[in-house]
Amino acid sequence: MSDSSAPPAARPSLLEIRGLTKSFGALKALQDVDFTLGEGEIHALLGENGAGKSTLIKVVTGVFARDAGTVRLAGDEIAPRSAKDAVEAGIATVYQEVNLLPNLSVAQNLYLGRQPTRFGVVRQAEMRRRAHALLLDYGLDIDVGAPLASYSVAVQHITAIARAVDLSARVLILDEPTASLDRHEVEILFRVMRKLAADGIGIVFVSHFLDQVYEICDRVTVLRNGRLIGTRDITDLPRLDLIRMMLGRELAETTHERAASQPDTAREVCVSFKGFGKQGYVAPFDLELRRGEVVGLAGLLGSGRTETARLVFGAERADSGEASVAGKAVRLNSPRDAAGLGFGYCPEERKTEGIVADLTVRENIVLALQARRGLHRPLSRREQDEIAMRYIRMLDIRPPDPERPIGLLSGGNQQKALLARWLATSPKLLVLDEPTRGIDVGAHAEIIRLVRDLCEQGLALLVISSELDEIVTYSNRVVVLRDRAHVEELKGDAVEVSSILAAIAADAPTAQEVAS
Amino acid sequence: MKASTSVAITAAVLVAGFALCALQFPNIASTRVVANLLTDNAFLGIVAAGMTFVIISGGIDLSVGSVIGFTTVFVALAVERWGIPPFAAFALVLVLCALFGAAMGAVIHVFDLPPFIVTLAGMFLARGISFLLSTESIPITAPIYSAVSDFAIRLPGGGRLTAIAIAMLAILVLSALLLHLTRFGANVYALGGSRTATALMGIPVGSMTIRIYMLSSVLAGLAGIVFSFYTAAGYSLSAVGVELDTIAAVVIGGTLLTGGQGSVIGTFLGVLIQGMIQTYINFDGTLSSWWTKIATGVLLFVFIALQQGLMALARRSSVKPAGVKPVGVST
Amino acid sequence: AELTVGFSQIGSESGWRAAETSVSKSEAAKRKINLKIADAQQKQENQIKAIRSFIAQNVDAIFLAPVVASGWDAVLKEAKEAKIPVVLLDRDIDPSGKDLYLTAVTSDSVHEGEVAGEWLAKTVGGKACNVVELQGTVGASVATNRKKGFDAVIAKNANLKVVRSQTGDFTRAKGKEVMESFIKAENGGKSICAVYAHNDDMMVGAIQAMKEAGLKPGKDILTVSIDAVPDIFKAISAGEANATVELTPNMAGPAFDAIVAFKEKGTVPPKWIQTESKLYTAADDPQKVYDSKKGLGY
Amino acid sequence: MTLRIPRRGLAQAFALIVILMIDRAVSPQFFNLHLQDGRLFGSVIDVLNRGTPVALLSLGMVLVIATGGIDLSVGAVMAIAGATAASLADTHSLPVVIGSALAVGLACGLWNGILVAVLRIQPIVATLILMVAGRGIAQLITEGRIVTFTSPDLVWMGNGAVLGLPTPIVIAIGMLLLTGAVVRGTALGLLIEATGGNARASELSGVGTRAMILSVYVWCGICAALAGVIAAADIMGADANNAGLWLELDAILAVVIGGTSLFGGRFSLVLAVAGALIIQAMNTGILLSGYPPELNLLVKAVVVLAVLLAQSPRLGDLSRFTARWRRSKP
Ligand SMILES: Nc1ncnc2c1ncn2[C@@H]1O[C@H](COP(=O)(O)OP(=O)(O)OP(=O)(O)O)[C@@H](O)[C@H]1O
Ligand SMILES: Nc1ncnc2c1ncn2[C@@H]1O[C@H](COP(=O)(O)OP(=O)(O)OP(=O)(O)O)[C@@H](O)[C@H]1O
Ligand SMILES: [Mg+2]
Ligand SMILES: [Mg+2]
Repeated sequence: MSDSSAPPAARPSLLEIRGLTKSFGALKALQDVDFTLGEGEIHALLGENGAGKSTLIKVVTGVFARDAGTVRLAGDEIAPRSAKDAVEAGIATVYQEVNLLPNLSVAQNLYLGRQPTRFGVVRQAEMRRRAHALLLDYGLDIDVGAPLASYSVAVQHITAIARAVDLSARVLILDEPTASLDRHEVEILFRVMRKLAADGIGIVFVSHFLDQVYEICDRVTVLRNGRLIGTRDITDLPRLDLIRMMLGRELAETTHERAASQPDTAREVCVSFKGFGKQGYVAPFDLELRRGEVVGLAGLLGSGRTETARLVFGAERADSGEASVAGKAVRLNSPRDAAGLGFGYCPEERKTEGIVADLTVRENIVLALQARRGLHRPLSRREQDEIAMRYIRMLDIRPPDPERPIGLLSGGNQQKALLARWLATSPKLLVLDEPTRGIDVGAHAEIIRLVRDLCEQGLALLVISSELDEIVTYSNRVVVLRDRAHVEELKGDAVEVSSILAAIAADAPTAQEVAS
Repeated sequence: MKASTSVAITAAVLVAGFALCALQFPNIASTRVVANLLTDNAFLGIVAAGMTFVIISGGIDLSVGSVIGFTTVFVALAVERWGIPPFAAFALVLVLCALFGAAMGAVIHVFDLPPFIVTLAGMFLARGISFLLSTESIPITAPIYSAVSDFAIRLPGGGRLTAIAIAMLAILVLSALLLHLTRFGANVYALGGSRTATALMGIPVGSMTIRIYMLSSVLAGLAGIVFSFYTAAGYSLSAVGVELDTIAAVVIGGTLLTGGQGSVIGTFLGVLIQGMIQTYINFDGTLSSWWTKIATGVLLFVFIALQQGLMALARRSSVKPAGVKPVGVST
Repeated sequence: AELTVGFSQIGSESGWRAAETSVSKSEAAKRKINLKIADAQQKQENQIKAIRSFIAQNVDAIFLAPVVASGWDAVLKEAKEAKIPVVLLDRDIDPSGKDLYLTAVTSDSVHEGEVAGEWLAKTVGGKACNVVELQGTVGASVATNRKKGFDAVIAKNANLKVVRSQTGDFTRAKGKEVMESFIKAENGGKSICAVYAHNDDMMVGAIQAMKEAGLKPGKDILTVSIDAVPDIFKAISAGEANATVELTPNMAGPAFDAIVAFKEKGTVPPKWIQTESKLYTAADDPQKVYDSKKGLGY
Repeated sequence: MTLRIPRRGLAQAFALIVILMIDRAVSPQFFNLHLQDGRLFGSVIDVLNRGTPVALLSLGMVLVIATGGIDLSVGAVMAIAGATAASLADTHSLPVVIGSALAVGLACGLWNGILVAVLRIQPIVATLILMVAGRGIAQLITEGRIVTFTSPDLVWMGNGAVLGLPTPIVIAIGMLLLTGAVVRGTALGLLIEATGGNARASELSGVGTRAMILSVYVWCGICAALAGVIAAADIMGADANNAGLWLELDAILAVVIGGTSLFGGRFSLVLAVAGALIIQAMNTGILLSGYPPELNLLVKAVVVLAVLLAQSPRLGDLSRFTARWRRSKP
């Protein structure tokens, strides 16, 4: 909890938004929204997927032109027409999709447009030194000269945050900064945020993790369907009320009970890997996936979870070991092979590896199914519509318009459509890398329920998540990774947050130690 | 893979090619041929430098050949018919080129149109204007022209490092500095990485676009001036098709057409590789028109395949660890 | 000692050019001269590069078929310094370079245009005649000159008038397309009395266009063009074309003779060896000419 | 980044109509039609007929561009196929002649496809190789001459008529329908668009992106070969030096005017063909206008810019803005 000596509402207001309205064609993304951010306040902006949070942010920073409304910064009306204007006015933003430049070095990304120069020449060494020091504050000790693309999403996200924070703005806006971070990084981020708030900077924080909201925020503002539902002090707002504000209905809290774990051996082995691995990528591992069973992969950033998933799906070719399906050895050299065997894979990097932005939601949903059926058996338009509508309803994708280009959907809804893409193929094995990233509380519960249902129908699941609670909730077994090797397998009652943490941190300092 | 590796590989391919050619025609390994290579490709090197910026930023500029043609005609007319002193004519034509490039950049940015087509229209326009100016080739007799073309640093072995070759080398060095060492250069790479992200990071994308195409057109104008020194004439049909040679040189030099990666040094190597191919064919001298074309294609393929192969080898030998380790985790 | 001659050829943009190249080769073979041909693919810069590389190879003489008139001074000066004689083929260059080459074996393309124009003026007599013109590539010096020569004759004959003039890029396909539109723009071709094409290839295309439009080329519409490639003789003998002005592909023959004489006896040839611009019509036994030209590599 | 209302086709149809109207203005008999030797005759027919090669090229090119590639070699492939057809025409039957020409086109496409999909060379350089060497190969076949033929069958391909329509037009329509059937009748279209839209994501969805890329280059080669045969049939000879020269730029232009992004993704066959017709309507208009040829390129530049600006989404925003502004006034 941040410093609460002054009642939050009494703080001098820094950013005042009145009557903000924005539509995209017929879709009203924001209607008459008011929002006030005080000095030194951390203010959560909440709402379901597609509620308009990101749109609000983009309108404020001038990425989208607003239709109506006023924005005042420290009393002066501002009307930025591009992100550049907003930065100059003192609003620094981390947008939801990591918007950095994968081809540039980490250091260039941090200092683009404001590199230290002498006689017009960028002082490379000085810039790298500063960048390195800056990232150390966030617990990253990396080669800042390497291209950003060579680092994981989490590192990219931290880089984006560090850049925004370092702009020394008056207002800092963070759109789901924690979606791909694990506890350790989140701790570090919160420490930084608290320090900034203490310096009087106002912070807008968007997140779907309510625990985090309760941990760090002073006030919350909730949007629903583009309308303002209300602004509350967090201390006066019980969790269930907050959820009701967001969803407009009650949420059956099912999220925190453990999956019934049957003895492993009772289930039929569906896919198994022996000595599977690739040099310099992931050490050889054995892994058995059974029908109806969820296996969780846990580990720190960079421990090799995504790499394991890519190997299992053939996106990276293994150079040792073998894979077998129902006891028969199979070839697994490409995603196409994997899809042919009935595997599915939702990658972690939604924008670059997941969606085909130009295509419609319908086309994105039927893509994998169509690829598997081959060219000669095209799905008729009617079949496509049927499939698309079935999953749009099942996963509550909004707006429920199958003909919308998927790139125009909100982040969480894109994630749901990707899940639908694989569900439509009725896979035998589904690999999910951070499946609930950016998904709102309501949908989160839905997806967890869905995962369970799928298992009941005999699907094998391999799930990667940075949220240990989530892993514990639905996993029958958890494989713990460290340094690109599978180090431990927990099953039955051993599947607990504390034992996973213990396995992860076997020879590393705990988060608290690093944070202190 | 690192940019320096790709440049090193291209350089290795060039040296190997040169050695093979010299083995067959020992005359090739002389300062004379090497100096000729620089002189003959001076204008190409200069436009290619500009094109490197454009391509790295994710665009393309098809108008450069026509801009060269326009420049030669304009300079020739200005000096010979309108009585403008040569240096004033150069300044004037460069200003015109800058305006032309800025206009293309502005259209691309403001109307969100593909650079390929906008600059294609620019190509028609510049060539069309040169036709209007004059369809005949106009010799330039100003004294500065013969003075410059007579100037050369004599190298041992009969080579002559001419003024225009020196000009190209200077421009390449300056371009390399601009691209690799300044904020402007970093922004060029940024644009090629992602326009949206660059805009969201607060870089003025519009003015960058305008400046990049301006730079390309100005360098094309400079190349045109160099071309006019090279031939001491202005001709509306000069440098037809040079845009493709330029793009090929840039791409062979390791610059990605999708933007975001590349270097001026690589481009220079690409220009030399193309020059090599032509020199080899000229030395051979037995080829009919069609075998010349086929041989050019085959050699181009051999160079690219070699480069690609070496690149794949280099990638294989340096498997990158993709992840990071948080502070405190020791190995 | 065998002579080595480097020939910087423009390219192979037309049948005529291909014939020039193949005739040069056979003429060289006749004289046991070692001929190195560099094809410039229509680019002056490539020609300059080729000449430089000939100098680097120390050839005995350089032949140059210049793609354009100006811009040769510097490189020809280099050749002169290296004491390599240069012979221009097929086209002349600017006066400023006059002392930089030994001799030029060329036809006069302005004169070719005049010959074509005079034939037309004579053939129509004093009747009013609307002429349509198929120009060569815009900016190509041959096109400019052939137009100039023809226009000079037109200016002297008030009854002749060029009503339409477009470029057909020296190609059959474009010649046909342009002629198609001329026919439509000129009242179904009824108001056209003659076609003048800067080369025979465009005329062959134009003849097809006229036939497809139901017109009779050579009768309803007179034709005159330049180059004398074999195919136009086929048309003349079929009565579908009327006249062509010859541009001989044998430029290299006289050039070799001049060089051999210069090298062996030091004979300095005249500055300009002009080739004949002969006019051919149906009266010249077109079938026989066709047969004689067929094998020359057109 | 604002929502773009799907206005596909509107801008192109508008541009085509405006250009045809301008043509009508410079040449009053533009829309006149009559039968000549069993063939329709008139400027409009010329536009269609002369537009055929570029239309055929654009049918292949649009698929290549949809995958995010580009094919610079189509002009050269036209020349090779034309040369092949012409040299076989007088000694072989029509099916053999056309079959071999198309086979040559297929081989060229396969070569390009392998360079791009398997060797992973950037499309523009990969196809540049065949652009340069291909014209040489064509000249090798004809030895630099114009190879003429008299085979009435092949001549019919260029100059004949079916129900009054010139054969090339009929062939182009047939190819449009065939390509449409192949691409939209199977899942090919969707998979090509996915590949072009995001190759990595498609690969991870199990799409055989290599096969997609390979197949579009092959198809592009075949279309180019057919265009080459028609161009040769048209002048009853194969002109290896000039057939298809610079037509690759026209084909790319047609595709872009047809609204397909050079970055790949969504494509439209019909609009690409419409783009080819827009270009040809402009060219024919220039020829009919009687302006001196020095002006051709200037006119072309202005028209191309105007057509593109008319399509610009930004301009759409502007016009919507002014419309709203006008409505808001009493
Ligand atoms: N550029 C755009 N064009 C059209 N519609 C858009 C655009 N951007 C967003 N939308 C629509 O506006 C609505 C609000 O989206 P927004 O991205 O603001 O949601 P969000 O609250 O950030 O959701 P999430 O939690 O999933 O990120 C959505 O219905 C979305 O489809
Ligand atoms: N061959 C590859 N091609 C493209 N991307 C890759 C490749 N290998 C790894 N990556 C990406 O590099 C990143 C490396 O991830 P990292 O090593 O941090 O894996 P992780 O253990 O899954 O960590 P986390 O999921 O917490 O980010 C991943 O985001 C992955 O998508
Ligand atoms: Mg959002
Ligand atoms: Mg991961």
